[in-house]
Amino acid sequence: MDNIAIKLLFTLLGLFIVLNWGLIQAGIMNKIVARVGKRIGMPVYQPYFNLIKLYSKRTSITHGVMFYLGPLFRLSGGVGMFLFMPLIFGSEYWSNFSFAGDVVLILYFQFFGMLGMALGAGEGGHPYSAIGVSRGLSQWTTIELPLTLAIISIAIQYHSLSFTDIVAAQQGGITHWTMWTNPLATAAGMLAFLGTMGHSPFDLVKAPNEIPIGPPTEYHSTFLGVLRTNAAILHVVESVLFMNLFFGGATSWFELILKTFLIYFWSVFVGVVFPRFRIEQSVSWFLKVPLILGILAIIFI
Amino acid sequence: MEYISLITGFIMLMIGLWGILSQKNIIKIIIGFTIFDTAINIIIISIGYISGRTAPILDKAVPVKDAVTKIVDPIPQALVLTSIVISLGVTALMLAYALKLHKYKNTLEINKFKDLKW
Amino acid sequence: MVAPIYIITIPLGIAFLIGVLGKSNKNIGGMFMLIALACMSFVSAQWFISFMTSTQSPVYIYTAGFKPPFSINLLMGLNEAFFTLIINIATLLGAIYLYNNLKKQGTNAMSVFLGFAMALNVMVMTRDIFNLYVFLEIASVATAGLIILEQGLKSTSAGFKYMIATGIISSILLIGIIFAYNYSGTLNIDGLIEANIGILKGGAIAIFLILIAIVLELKPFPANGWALDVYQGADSGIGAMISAASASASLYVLYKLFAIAGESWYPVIAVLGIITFIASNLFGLKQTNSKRLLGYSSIGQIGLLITVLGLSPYLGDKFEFIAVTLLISHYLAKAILFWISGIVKAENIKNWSNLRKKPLLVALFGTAVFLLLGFPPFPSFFGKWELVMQLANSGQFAWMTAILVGSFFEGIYLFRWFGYTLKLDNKELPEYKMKLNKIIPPAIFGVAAYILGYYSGTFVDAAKGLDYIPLLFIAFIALINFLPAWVKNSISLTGVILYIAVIFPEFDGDLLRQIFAAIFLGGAVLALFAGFYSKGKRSGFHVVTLAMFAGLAMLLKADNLLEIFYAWELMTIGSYFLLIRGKKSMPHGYSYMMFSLGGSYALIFGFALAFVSFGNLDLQSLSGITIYPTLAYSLMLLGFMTKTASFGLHIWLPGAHGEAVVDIHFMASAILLKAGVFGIILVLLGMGTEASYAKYILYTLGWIGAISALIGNIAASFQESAKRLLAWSSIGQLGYIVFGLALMSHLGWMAGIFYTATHFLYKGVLFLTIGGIALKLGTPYMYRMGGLIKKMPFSFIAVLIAIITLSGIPPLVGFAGKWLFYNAIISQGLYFQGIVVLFSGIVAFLYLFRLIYSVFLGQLKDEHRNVKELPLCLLIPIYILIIAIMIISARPDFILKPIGNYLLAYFPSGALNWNGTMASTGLGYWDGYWVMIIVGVMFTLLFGWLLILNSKSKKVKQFNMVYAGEKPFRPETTHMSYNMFSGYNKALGFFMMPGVTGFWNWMSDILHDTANYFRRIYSGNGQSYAIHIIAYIIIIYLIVF
Amino acid sequence: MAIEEQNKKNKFIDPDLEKREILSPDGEIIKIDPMKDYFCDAKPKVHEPANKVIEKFLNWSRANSLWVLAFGTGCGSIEIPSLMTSRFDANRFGVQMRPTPRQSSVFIISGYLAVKTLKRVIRSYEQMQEPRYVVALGSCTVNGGMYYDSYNTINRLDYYIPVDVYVAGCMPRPEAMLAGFNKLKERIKAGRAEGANEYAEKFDWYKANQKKIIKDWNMPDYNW
Amino acid sequence: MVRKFLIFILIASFSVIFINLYQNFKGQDKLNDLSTYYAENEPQELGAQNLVTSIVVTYRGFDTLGEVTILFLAASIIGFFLKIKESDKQKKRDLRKTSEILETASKILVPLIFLLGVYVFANGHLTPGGGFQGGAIMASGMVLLLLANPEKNVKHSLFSGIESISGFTYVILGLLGIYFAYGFLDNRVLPLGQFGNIFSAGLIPLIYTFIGLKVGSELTNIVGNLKETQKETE
Repeated sequence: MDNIAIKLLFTLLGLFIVLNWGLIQAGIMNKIVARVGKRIGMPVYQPYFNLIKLYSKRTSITHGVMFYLGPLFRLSGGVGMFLFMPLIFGSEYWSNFSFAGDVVLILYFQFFGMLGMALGAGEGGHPYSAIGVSRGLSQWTTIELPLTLAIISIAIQYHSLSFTDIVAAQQGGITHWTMWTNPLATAAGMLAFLGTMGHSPFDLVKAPNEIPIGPPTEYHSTFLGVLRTNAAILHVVESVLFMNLFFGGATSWFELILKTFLIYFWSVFVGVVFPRFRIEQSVSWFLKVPLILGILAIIFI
Repeated sequence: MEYISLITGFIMLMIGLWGILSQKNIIKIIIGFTIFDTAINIIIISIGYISGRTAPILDKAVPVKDAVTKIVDPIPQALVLTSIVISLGVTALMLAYALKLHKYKNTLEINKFKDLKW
Repeated sequence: MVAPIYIITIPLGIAFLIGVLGKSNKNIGGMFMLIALACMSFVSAQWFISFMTSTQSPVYIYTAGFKPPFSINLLMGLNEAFFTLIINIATLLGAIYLYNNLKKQGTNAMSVFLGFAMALNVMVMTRDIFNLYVFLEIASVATAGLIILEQGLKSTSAGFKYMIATGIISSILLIGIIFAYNYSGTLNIDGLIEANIGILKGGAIAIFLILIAIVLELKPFPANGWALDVYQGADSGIGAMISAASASASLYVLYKLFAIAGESWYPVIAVLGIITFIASNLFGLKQTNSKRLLGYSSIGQIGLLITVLGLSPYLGDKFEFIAVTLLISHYLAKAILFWISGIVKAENIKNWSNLRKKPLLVALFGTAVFLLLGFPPFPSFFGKWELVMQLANSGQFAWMTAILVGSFFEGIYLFRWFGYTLKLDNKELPEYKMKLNKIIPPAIFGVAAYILGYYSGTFVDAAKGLDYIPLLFIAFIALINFLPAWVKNSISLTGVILYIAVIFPEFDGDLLRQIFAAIFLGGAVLALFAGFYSKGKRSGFHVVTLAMFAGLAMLLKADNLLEIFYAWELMTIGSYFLLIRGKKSMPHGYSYMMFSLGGSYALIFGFALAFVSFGNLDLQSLSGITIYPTLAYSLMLLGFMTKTASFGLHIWLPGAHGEAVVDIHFMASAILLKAGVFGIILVLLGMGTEASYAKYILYTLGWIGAISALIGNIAASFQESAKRLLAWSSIGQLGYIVFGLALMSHLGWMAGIFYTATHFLYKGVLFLTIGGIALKLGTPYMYRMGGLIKKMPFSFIAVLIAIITLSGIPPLVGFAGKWLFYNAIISQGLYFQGIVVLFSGIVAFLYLFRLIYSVFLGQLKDEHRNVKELPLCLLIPIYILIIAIMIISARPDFILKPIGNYLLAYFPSGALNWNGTMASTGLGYWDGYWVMIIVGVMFTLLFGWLLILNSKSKKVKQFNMVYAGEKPFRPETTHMSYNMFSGYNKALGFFMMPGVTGFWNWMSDILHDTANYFRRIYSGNGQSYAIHIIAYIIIIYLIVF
Repeated sequence: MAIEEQNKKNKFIDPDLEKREILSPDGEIIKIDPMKDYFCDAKPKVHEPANKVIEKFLNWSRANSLWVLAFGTGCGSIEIPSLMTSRFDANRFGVQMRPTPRQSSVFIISGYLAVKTLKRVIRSYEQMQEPRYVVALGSCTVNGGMYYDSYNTINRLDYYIPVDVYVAGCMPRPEAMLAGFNKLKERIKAGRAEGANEYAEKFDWYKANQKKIIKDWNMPDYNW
Repeated sequence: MVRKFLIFILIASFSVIFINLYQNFKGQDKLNDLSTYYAENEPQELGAQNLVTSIVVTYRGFDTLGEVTILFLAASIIGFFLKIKESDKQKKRDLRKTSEILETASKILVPLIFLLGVYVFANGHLTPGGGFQGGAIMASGMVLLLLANPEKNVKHSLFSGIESISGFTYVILGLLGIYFAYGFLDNRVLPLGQFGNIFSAGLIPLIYTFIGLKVGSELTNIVGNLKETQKETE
C-alpha cells in the first residue's frame, strides 16, 4: 500500500510537470508560429492567462448532464492516457500505472475522451458541434489506420506490445531507435501523428470560421478551461507515445522534454506550411500515402 | 396378309397423326383421331392374324377338337372390341367438347383457344 | 376382412345406381357417393393396417376364377394397400370438398367422380397390362369430365387439350401393349416380366412405347403443356385430385412397369425426371397465376419422384422410405395448396394476401410450403435427407446437385408466393367464405402432415435422438393462439425456463455449449420477457418464436448431423416467420429465406460428403472428410455463413432486421446470428489446421470475415434508420467473429467466442433500447429522433454503456476483444486481414456516435415532448444485460479464464497466461481489473473537481445556444443528423455501392429471363402440345435406340 | 373579427415562434409554446466581484486574455483583420479572435449598427459569459455619425448595451483600436469594466430601449 | 407452311419407330400358349361357342366392365356437359322438313332394327356379335327415329334408368360370381348348359343382354344430348 501511495504522489507530480510543459509548449509553439508570420505574437505564458481567465469566468451555462460530463470524459481520457503511459524508461516511479496495460490499451483509451467529448458536444444541441464531431470521427478512423499498421509493424519487430519492452529494445544509441531500424513504420506513424494533433492541414474539425471551432462550440468558461487543460496534457502524452514507439523513449525528464518538443514541433511545422484539407481529402490522403507506408512497413519488417 | 394389314395400319396411323397435328379445324382433328384409332385397331387385328385360318367361333366349321389349328388368335379380337368401344367413348366426348368450344368462340380453329398459356 | 375387390365393385355399383336417382335426389346420390368412397378408404385402410402390423402376405384377386395369364388378376400387397389408401382418402376428401360442385352438376358428375376414383384404384392393383390400359383410359375420360365440372371457356379448352394429349398417349400405350403381347404371348405383367422381351429389338421398342406412354402420363418436360393448362383451367378441387391422386396412381404404375423394362431403363427415367424437375421449377419462377404455378410445382415434384424411381439402384434399401416420404409430402402439400386456392379464389398470386383474413388458411399454406420444400418436422425432410445421403453414398454427386438446384428453384417461387400472402395489402380484395366442407379436407391433411412427420422420423436411425417435447409445447401454444399475448407470453416463458432447467445440466463440462446455451436460452427468456410490452393477441408470434428457440436448443443438443440439420431448418422456419413480421419486410424475409435455403442445401451437401467419408452421422464425422474435403468444408461454412450474414451473403440482413420490431430484432440479431457462429465452430473444429486445404479455406474465411466487418461497419455509418444501422453493425460484428475463428489459434478463438458472448450482451442492449424507442416513436429514422436523453435517461445510460463496450474502449469489457485480436493477429501473422478488421473496429465509432447522438442528444422534437421512458418489461432485460456487462468488465477473467482453459484442449500451444487478474500473451499484457479501478478512481476524482468548479452553472433550455446571432428556427432544422458523415461518404462511399446486391439481382434476372424465354414453348395451342408429345417420343427414342 | 385580422396583418408574425399544436406518435396532441418551451425565462443576475485581492489577480489574467468575438457589424469590421496582421499584431496584447460568443469576452461593435443587426448584437451579447466587455468603434456608435438621421440605424449604442470603451474616428485606424484595447485592459485591471453587471442592474431599462427601436421584436427577452 | 413441313418431318421420323417395329415383326404361324389354352379349354370351362365372347365377357370380363364404365362415363359426362335449360329444350329449331321416304321407312325399319339388335346381343355367345354390337344396332334404330322426327326429344330419364339398372345388375351379376362361382364376373353361376345352345354359357347371354341394353341406351343418350345441345342459346 505504501508503494501505491508513493506511486500516486509521483504520478501527481508527473501530471503537474506534464501539464505545465504542455502549456509552455503551446506558448512556445504560438510564438514560433507568430515568428513565421513575422509577428511578435503572444507571450509564452499566454496559455496560463487563458486558463486562469477561463476558470475565473463568473457565469456558465449547461445544456444537460452529458454536456456537463463531456469535458470530464475528455479530461479523463487525457489523464487516463497519461496514467497508462510510462514516461521515463527505467524508472519505476515515472512509469505511472503502465502495468495495467500495453500499447493497445493506450490506443483504445484515446477514444474514451473523444467519445465523451463528442457526446457532450452533441448534447449542446448545436448542429455545428455535430458536424465537427462527424468530421473528427471520420478523419480519426483513417488516422488510426497507419498508426495501427505502424504499431503492428513495431510489435512484429520487437515481438512485444509492451512499452517497456519496446523502449528497452531501442536503448543503446540513436541507431537503435525505431526511426532507424524501421523507418517505414516511423514514417507512417509520424504522418498519423499529424492527424492526431489536429493542426493544419487536418484541422477542418475545428475549422474556426466555418463551423465555429466545431465540437466545443457551446463550451465556455470552466468547461473550456477543462478542455484546455486536457489539451495541454494530451499533447505531451501523445508526443510521449510516439517518442516511446519510434524515438527510443526517454531516460530522463530532460530527454523527454526535448524529444516531445521536437515531435510536437513536427506537427506545428507542417501545420504552418500547409493549407487545410477538406474532410474527404484528408480521409483519402490518409488512405493513400500513410496507408501504403504502413503496409510496406509490415511487408518489409 | 398380316404384313399388308400391319403396313396399312402404320400408314393410316401416320395419316391420322398428320390430321391431328396439322389440321386447324377441331372436327378434322377429331376425324384424325378416329383414323388414328382405327389404324391401331387394324394393327391389333393384324397381330393376331394367322394366315389361312378362320374366326374363333367354334361352330360347325370349326370343331372343338380342331380349334387349335383352325382359328386365329382370339385375344387381339377381344382386345380390339374393347379398344373400339373406348375410342367410341372418347370420340363422343371430344365431339361434345367441340360443340362446346364452338359455342364459346364461334370458331373451330384450334389455335384460337390459347387463353391458357405459359 | 373385406375383400379388395369391393374397392372396385362398390363405387362401380353405386356409380351405376345413382343414375337411377335422376335429378331430384341429388343429396341422396351425394350421400351414396361419399359412403362409397368411405367404404373404399375403409377397405384399403384395413388392408394397409394389416400389412403394417402383421405378417399378412399379399393377396391376389382372380377375376372369373381363372389364374393368370388366362384371366385378369389384381394384387393387394403392402404397396397397393398404401397407394389405394392415399388415393381413396384423397378422393374421399376431394369429394367432400367438391360436394357442392358435384351436386350442381347432378348425379352424373357423381358417377364420374366415383368412376375416377375406381379407375385409379384398379390402375394401382391390376396385374394385367391391357386392363391397366382400359382403366387408364377410364381415368383419363373421367378426368376429362371432371375438368369441365366448372364449365367455362378455360376449363373446356383445357379439357380438350387434355383429351388430345391423352388420346395420343393412350394410343401409343396400346401399340406398345399389343406388340408386347405379340412378343410375349401374354398380357399379364408377371408374365411379361418373365418373358423378358427386352432382349428382342421389337420387344424393346414395345417396352419403350409402354414406358414412354406412362412417363407422358406423368407430364414430363417439355411435353406437358396440356397438363399445365388443365391445372390452370380446371377447378382447384380437381387440380388437387389430379395432382395428388392421379399422380400417385400413375407413379405406382410406372414403378410397376419398371419390372418389365429392366435395369437399363433406370438412368433414362432418372434423366427424364430430373429434367422435368429442374425445368418446371425454373419455369415456375415467372408464373403469377396461382393454379398454374401449382401445376408447375406439381409437375416438378412428380419429376423428382420419377427421378427417385430412376435412381432407385443407388438408394438401396432406403428407396422405399425416400419415395414414400417424398410422395406423401407432395400428395399432402399439393392437395392442401389446391384446396386452399379453391377457397381463396385468387388467380394472381399477389392476391393471395386475401388468405390472411383467415389465419387457419395461412397456417395451412405455410405448412404446405414447408412440407413441399422438405423442412422439419415434415416427412419430406427425412426423405430429402435420406435421398441426399444415399446418393452421396453411391457417389452420385451430380444427381445430388441437380436435385438440390431444382428444389432451390422451387423454393424461390414458393417463398415469393408465401411472402406475398403474408405481406401484401389485402384490404381491397373481395371477402370470401370458408365453408366447412371446403376447410375440413385441407385441415385434415395439414394435421396429417405433422403426424406423418413425426412418424417418418421414427424410421430414421439418426433421428431417434430428436427431442419432440419442445415441439409438442409449440403445438400447444399454437392451439391457444386465440388467447391474449400476455397469457401466451407467460406460458411460453414458463416453458422456456423449465426447459432450461432440464437442458442446462446436459451441457455440464462442455463450456462451448454452455456459453451458447446461455446466449440462446438466456436470450430467449429476455426476449420473451421483453415481449410483455405488446398488447393484443400477437397471433402466431409465440409459435414461431418458440420454434426458433427450439431449433437453437436442438442445435446445441444435436448428437449427429441429421439432428443438426433438423434443428437448423426448424430454426430457419421460426426465424423466417419472425423476420417477415415486420411492416415492409416482404422482400427481406424473402431474400433471407432464399439465402437460408441455399445455405441449407450447401450444408446438406457438405454433411453428405462427411457422411460418405465416415460412414456414419456422428459429429466426429465432420473431422477428416476425405471425399472432396475442400468442397465439403467450404459448402458447410457457406451454409452456416448464410446465418452469420457474412460478406456476399449478407444482403438479406439489413432490411430484414431493419423492419423487425424490438424483441424480434433482439432475437434475430443478438441470438439468431450466433447459431451460424456455432455451426462454423463445429465445422472448423472438425477441419483443423493440419490438412493442406485448410490453409486456403481459412485464408478465404479470414478475408470474408474481415471484409464483412469492413463493409458492415462502413455501411452502418451511412444508414439513416437506427435499426438498419444496428443491422449492418451486426454484419460487421459477425465479421469479427468469423475472422477470429478463421485465425484458428487459441487467441483468435478466444477472441471469437468472447466476441460472441459480449456481442450478445451489448447488442442485446442496443436492440432492445433502440428498437423500443423506434417502436415508441413510430419511426426508425434517426433524423426524426433526437434529444431523448431528457425523456429516457435510463435508456441513454444503457446505450452509452453498450456503445462503450461495443467500440472496445477501456475500461469496459469490449476492450478485451480488441486486445485479444491484436495479440492474435500479430502472433498468427494475418496482418492485412487483421488491419481491415481493426480499421473497421475504428469505423464503428462513426455509427455508434451517430446512433447515440442522433437519438439521445441534439434537439428534442416537438412531437416527442411527452414521450416517457421505455416500459419496465424492456428496461429489466436491458439492465440485466448491463449488469452482466459491468460484471464481466470488472472481472474479465471470470469468463476469459474458463474459455481459455476450454480451448486448451483444441489449441494446446500459445495460450493466454493468467497472473491474478492480469492476462498476458507472448506479446502484451492487460489487467482489466486494475484498468477499471484506475479509471474509476480517476474519473471520480475529476468529477468531484468539475463539480466544484461548475457548481454555478445555469441550466438552459433547448434553444438557448449560439446560432450566429439568430435564434434556431425549429428542432427539425436544427438537429444535425441526416447524411451525417457526408464527407466520409464522399471519400469512402464507394464501399456502399450495392455490388453484392447487384450481383444477386443479376443472377436472379438471368434466371427469370431464362425461365420467361423458355416457358414460351407452352404456346397454349393444343396442337402444339400434341407435337411436343410426338417430338418427345421421337427424341427419346432416337437417344435410347 | 375584422379588427383582429387587421391587427394580425399589421403585426409581424414569426411562424417559428407562434403557438402551435403537434401530433405525437401516440396520437396525442401536444401544445407547443416556443417562447416558453425553447427559451429560458430568467433575468440576468448581478455577479458581485470576489475578494479584492483575488479579483485583482483574476482581472489581471482577464485583461491579458482578451478573446474577441469576431462579429463584423459595420464598415469598421474591415479594420479588424488588419489588426491581426504582422504590422499591428494585436496578438501580442493577448487579443485573440474567437468565433463564438460563448467563449469570447470582448464584443467589438465595429461601426454603424442597423436595427436589424442590433437584434443580433443583443442576442450575441447576452450569450457571452460574464465578465464581458464592449468596445465600440467609430462615431456611428457614439451618436449615429453620418447616419444620425437614418431611419434604420441606432444613434447611441449605450442605450442598448453597456459600452466599456469608445474608439472615436470614422473609421478609427488599427492603431487607435490597439489604443482602445489597452484602455480596456486598464479598465479591467482597475476593476471598472463591470458592463455585464450594469446590464443586469438596469436590465429593464435596456430592454425597454431595445424594444422601442426594434419594432419586430420576434425573439425571446432573455438569450442565454 | 413451315409448320406443316416440320410436322411432316416429325411424322416421317416417327415412322422410324414403325419401320423398326415392322422389321422386327414376324407373323405367327400357330397360336401362342395363351390362346391355345383358350381354344382347348374354353368349351368345357365356359361353354360359349364364340371364343371372343367368352374372352370378352368372362376371361377378360374385367376389361369389359371397364369398357362399359367408359361408355357410361362418356355418356354421363356428356349428360352434364351438354345439359341445357328446360326452356331451351322446348324450343323449336328451324329445320328442313324430313323427307317422307325417311319417315315412312323409319316406321317400318325401326322395329326390325331393334329386333336385329336383340338378336345380336342375345346370340353373342354363339355367333359374331354381342352386347356392344347389339346395343349399337339398337342405338342406330333410335338415331333413325330421331332423324325421322327431329322435333322429338330423347327421354333421358328413361334411358338413364335403363342404363343405370343394367349397369348395376351387371355389377351384381359379377359379384354373384364371387359367391356362387370362383371369382368376380365368373359366368358359371348358372349352369353352362348345352354347348351351342342359346341358353348356354352360364351368365354370358344375361350379361350381354344387360350390356346391350346399357350400350344402346347410353348411345341414345349421347346422340340425344348432342342433338339437343344445338338448341342452346348463348
